[in-house]
Amino acid sequence: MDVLVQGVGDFRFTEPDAIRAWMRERKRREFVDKTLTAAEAVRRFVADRDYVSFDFSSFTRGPLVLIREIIRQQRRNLWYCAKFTLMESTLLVAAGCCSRIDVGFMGLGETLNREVEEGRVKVTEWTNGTLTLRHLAGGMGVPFLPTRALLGSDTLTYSGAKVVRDPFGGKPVALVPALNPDVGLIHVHQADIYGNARCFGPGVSPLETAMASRKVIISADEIIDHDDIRKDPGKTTIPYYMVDAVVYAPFGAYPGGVPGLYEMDFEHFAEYHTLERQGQLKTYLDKYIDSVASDQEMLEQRVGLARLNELRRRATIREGYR
Amino acid sequence: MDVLVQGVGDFRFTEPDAIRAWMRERKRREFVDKTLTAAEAVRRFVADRDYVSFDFSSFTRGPLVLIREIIRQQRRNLWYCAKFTLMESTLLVAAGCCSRIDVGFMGLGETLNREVEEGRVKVTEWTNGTLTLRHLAGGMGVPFLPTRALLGSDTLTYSGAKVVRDPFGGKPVALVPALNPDVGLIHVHQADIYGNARCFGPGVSPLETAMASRKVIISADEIIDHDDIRKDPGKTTIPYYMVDAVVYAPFGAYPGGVPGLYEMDFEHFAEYHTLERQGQLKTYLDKYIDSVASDQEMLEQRVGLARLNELRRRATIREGYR
Amino acid sequence: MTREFTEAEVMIALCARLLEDQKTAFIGFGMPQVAAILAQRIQAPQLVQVFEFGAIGPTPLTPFVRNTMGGPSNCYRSIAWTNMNTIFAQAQLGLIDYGVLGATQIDLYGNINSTMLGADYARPKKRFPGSGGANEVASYCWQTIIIMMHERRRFVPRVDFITSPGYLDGTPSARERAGLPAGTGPWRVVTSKALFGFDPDSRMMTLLGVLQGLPPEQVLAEMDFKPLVAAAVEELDPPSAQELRILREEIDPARTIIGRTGKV
Amino acid sequence: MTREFTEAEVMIALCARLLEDQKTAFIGFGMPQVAAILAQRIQAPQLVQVFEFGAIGPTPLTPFVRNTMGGPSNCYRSIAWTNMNTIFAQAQLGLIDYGVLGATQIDLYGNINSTMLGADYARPKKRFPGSGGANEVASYCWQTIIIMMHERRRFVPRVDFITSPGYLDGTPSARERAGLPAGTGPWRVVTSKALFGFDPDSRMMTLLGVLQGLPPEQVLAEMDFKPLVAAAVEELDPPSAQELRILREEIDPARTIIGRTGKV
Repeated sequence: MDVLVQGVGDFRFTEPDAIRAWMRERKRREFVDKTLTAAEAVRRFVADRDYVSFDFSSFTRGPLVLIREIIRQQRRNLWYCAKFTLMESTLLVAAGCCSRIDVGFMGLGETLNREVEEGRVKVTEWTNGTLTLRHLAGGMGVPFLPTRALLGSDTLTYSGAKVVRDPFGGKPVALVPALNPDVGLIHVHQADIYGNARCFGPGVSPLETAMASRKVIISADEIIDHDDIRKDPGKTTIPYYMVDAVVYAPFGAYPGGVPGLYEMDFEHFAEYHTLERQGQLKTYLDKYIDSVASDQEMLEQRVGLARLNELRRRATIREGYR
Repeated sequence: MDVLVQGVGDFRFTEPDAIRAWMRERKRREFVDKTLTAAEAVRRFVADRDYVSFDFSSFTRGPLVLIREIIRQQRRNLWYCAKFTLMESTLLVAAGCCSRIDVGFMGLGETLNREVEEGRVKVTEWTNGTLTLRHLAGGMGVPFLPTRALLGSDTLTYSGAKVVRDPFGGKPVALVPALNPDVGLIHVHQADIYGNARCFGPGVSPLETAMASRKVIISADEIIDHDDIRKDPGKTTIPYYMVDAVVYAPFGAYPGGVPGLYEMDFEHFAEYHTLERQGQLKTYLDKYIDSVASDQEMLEQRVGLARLNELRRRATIREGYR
Repeated sequence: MTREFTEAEVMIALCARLLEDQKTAFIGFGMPQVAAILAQRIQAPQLVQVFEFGAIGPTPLTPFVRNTMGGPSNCYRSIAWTNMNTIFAQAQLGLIDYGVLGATQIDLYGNINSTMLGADYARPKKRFPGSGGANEVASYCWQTIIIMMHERRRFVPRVDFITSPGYLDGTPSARERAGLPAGTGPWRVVTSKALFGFDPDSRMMTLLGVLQGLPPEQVLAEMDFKPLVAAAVEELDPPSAQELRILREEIDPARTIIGRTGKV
Repeated sequence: MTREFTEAEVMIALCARLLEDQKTAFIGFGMPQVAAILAQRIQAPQLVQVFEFGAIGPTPLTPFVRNTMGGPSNCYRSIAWTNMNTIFAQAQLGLIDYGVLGATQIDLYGNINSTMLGADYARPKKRFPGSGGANEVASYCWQTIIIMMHERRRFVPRVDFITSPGYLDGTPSARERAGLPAGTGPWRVVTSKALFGFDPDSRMMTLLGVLQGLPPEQVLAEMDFKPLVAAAVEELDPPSAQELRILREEIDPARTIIGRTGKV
């Protein structure tokens, strides 16, 4: 296959047969209770140097509970997929957990920009769309997918994509390599104990992330009966056999919201942004993560029931989210 | 791009830029009432020599009402995509409407096999999966998609696929060309007058077929308020701007069933199979299509309200289908 | 003891016994559907069936409805309803353990023909409906089981057309060289008289078992090639009273599938 | 008559006026969101907004919630909720008319930089968050509108990094030769002082209009390259009383977006 143009960025790629072997051996077909605490799930399924993917955003249905636990357990040298990220990539870097980023959108604020300028974090350029397409390729079990994005741009030059001539129509087309993260982190509205999971509302790529990832941790605002899954199979976003751990995590997306359940906490984001601008993220990390033993303790002692109730109260739009 | 192996089958392929130009000019973004009778919809949107795709199957949620109308209006030389077909490809050939078939599964019964043996119908070999993947490619606006099916088989040899070496992992992989049918025929549970459509239950490829096709005719068992669509956007299968015509067609999938609404008519299929085996399909076509002016007349005079009510009564499983 | 049963009942029972509980299985149209339901009723209640139209993990209602493919009884109490591209993607990714298929013709290396007979593709002596989803199932699933009537014309040295790949020409790594997923291929062939596997080195079809009371020579005589024969050929129990009761009373009382072909 | 307004209000109003009713528009984060809502409130009630996280056709609730991206007010009364791969596929297929983007730096040929400043990629003088979905929007949508602060450092002869493609080096069919969809590219650049298009032959940015009361020379002086100038440069109405009322009272009373930057 003649390659017309080739990006120079470092990228993760694992040959589909190696991924297949993993999926055969490690993804359990048994119906077993996979509920774990966030601490246990991260201990067992997130290792130093893992490539980590996160679904949706810090503002909406993001698995912030799992990000906080990764920081608490001081994972190191993670390669993070910033495909639609606003806050959690910054937290991971500020906490010293992450040394490489695949850039779709790196996040708001200057912290990360400085880390890249000063060479402490290595980046490879992609786009939100092509990183998401790479998850689709990884989840389909094919080595690449074609796209007409990237072409002509410097983003292409510093990515890992390759441009070839389409053998059917003859025009140049970009190929992006399959991405199979070591860990996929996905927050959902509801899951059963086996890992069958439901998200409501639009999404970035919950299913693609679950399919592509070697290890999948689901955090769920609600645990539902397995029987409920079987009564309405059209609502299942992710089937259980892709899932390794189910973490029961009410307000797991906090300070982001979960549509139909609770709104995001604007005051919290304002506090975060102020500290971020002042270079005081250590204060933030200490207050909300390191000084508390768990997310539950954080929600209870740092946020408080009154605020949590208020965030639930604000979630008045429920149409379509059940 | 070095092609290692190349199928010799004839295939439809249109360069993505030509499809883009069509989508720009012909797919209406306006909210206009697109309801038409089946007769009007077929008159305006199905032409001789069109490439026609059909979603799901003759047994379940198939647009049989539209197939019957195509036969009634005597379209000629259609190229039919038999991606999961059981009965309607046979009817189209027996009625003289169809002269080419892309074979996923050609259909039950001997009629079609004989037509191919005797050279009256030309075929190209594919599989259910690769034809469906070709719709996905066509609907994504890319010229091809990769797959690890077809490889090593004679199906590949007589298809239009090409095998190339994956430039990332180095192994051979098959590329299937995008397919953009001239006409996509899709039966749905519900649609609004603009073409926003909902299907419940599993499906073959309703969305991919709607995206890929130049002209899309939806037949719907129920017409619903536009407002209902906006109250539950997670249920929308197909957005209106892909749709050219909406045909209100209660029992439009008959003799197939629509999950949650009515069961398939086993007695009708038995009659069909008997006539097919006896080489008497002209009798069938005459009785159910040519001797009646419309599907409504067929349902009333050839099937009867008692039978229709009975088929509704048998559809007792409704969980998940609303 | 004499017990009467049809060839279809033999094939279905032999196939059902191969399906382990709590595994995923890509189930083809017709006899494989009935075999999967029988397995669920006996030793594999949590067998996760998947269908090419996207249903995952149903517990199909019985009596089995002939020709049902996507209807409510077929998809009853699934764990997810998806679509064809999604489910084939999962199979391609390596998530589906078994594939269960019917076929018209098979050869020494497990290649399957469901397309045409004759030497010239352009002038088929006999045409069939084509691959359906069989090519994907045979390409992607870890262990493919093929259900076949045991007739000489169906077991040929070389199929006229490879619709779905077996071990191709039988040379080492032939599938892998073609680009097919590593470690896959036909695993068992279930017939109305016998059970076959494939030799791990030569990739040749190998007789593993024969139905109780049938001499192996009689089974081999009804094949147009000579398979290998296992060192110890197992004697296969005929359909048990339990299997027959479930098939006849619960799953297919109308005998639309189990009634096929004559008595054994 | 004097009327005070912010630079953000100018950009938002100028952009909103460009959006025709009953067209599809890919809407980026921040100012484009507010412009699209304003357009819906004035001349384009059935503008079909699409977002990269997959919402199609919402009528966002106001007051506008800053940073909302996928939440219920943002996705209110959509016609469909999909996901990122599906919505970018639709844009790639040619179904999306407008793309509306913000940018950090732009050049004579409409190339957009939101990645980094400096001559050496490995040692950026200044790093930005990267493409987000902008590269896709600029590649796929039929007519891309870019919203920019009118500052000299943002309008450069050649961007340091092409995050999202404009007309590349400006040579004939440069986009098509790269493989980008035919007939696409930057259509309008909306700034706090002016409106630009692109010359169909040379592909150079072309001054089409200036805000009422500003001399064109002043606008051009605040750019680091010389764009073409249309034969008749239009005088652009400042934000109208209606536009300002809707922006300030209905859409963004907290002034989180419209309050940005000083008064004009």
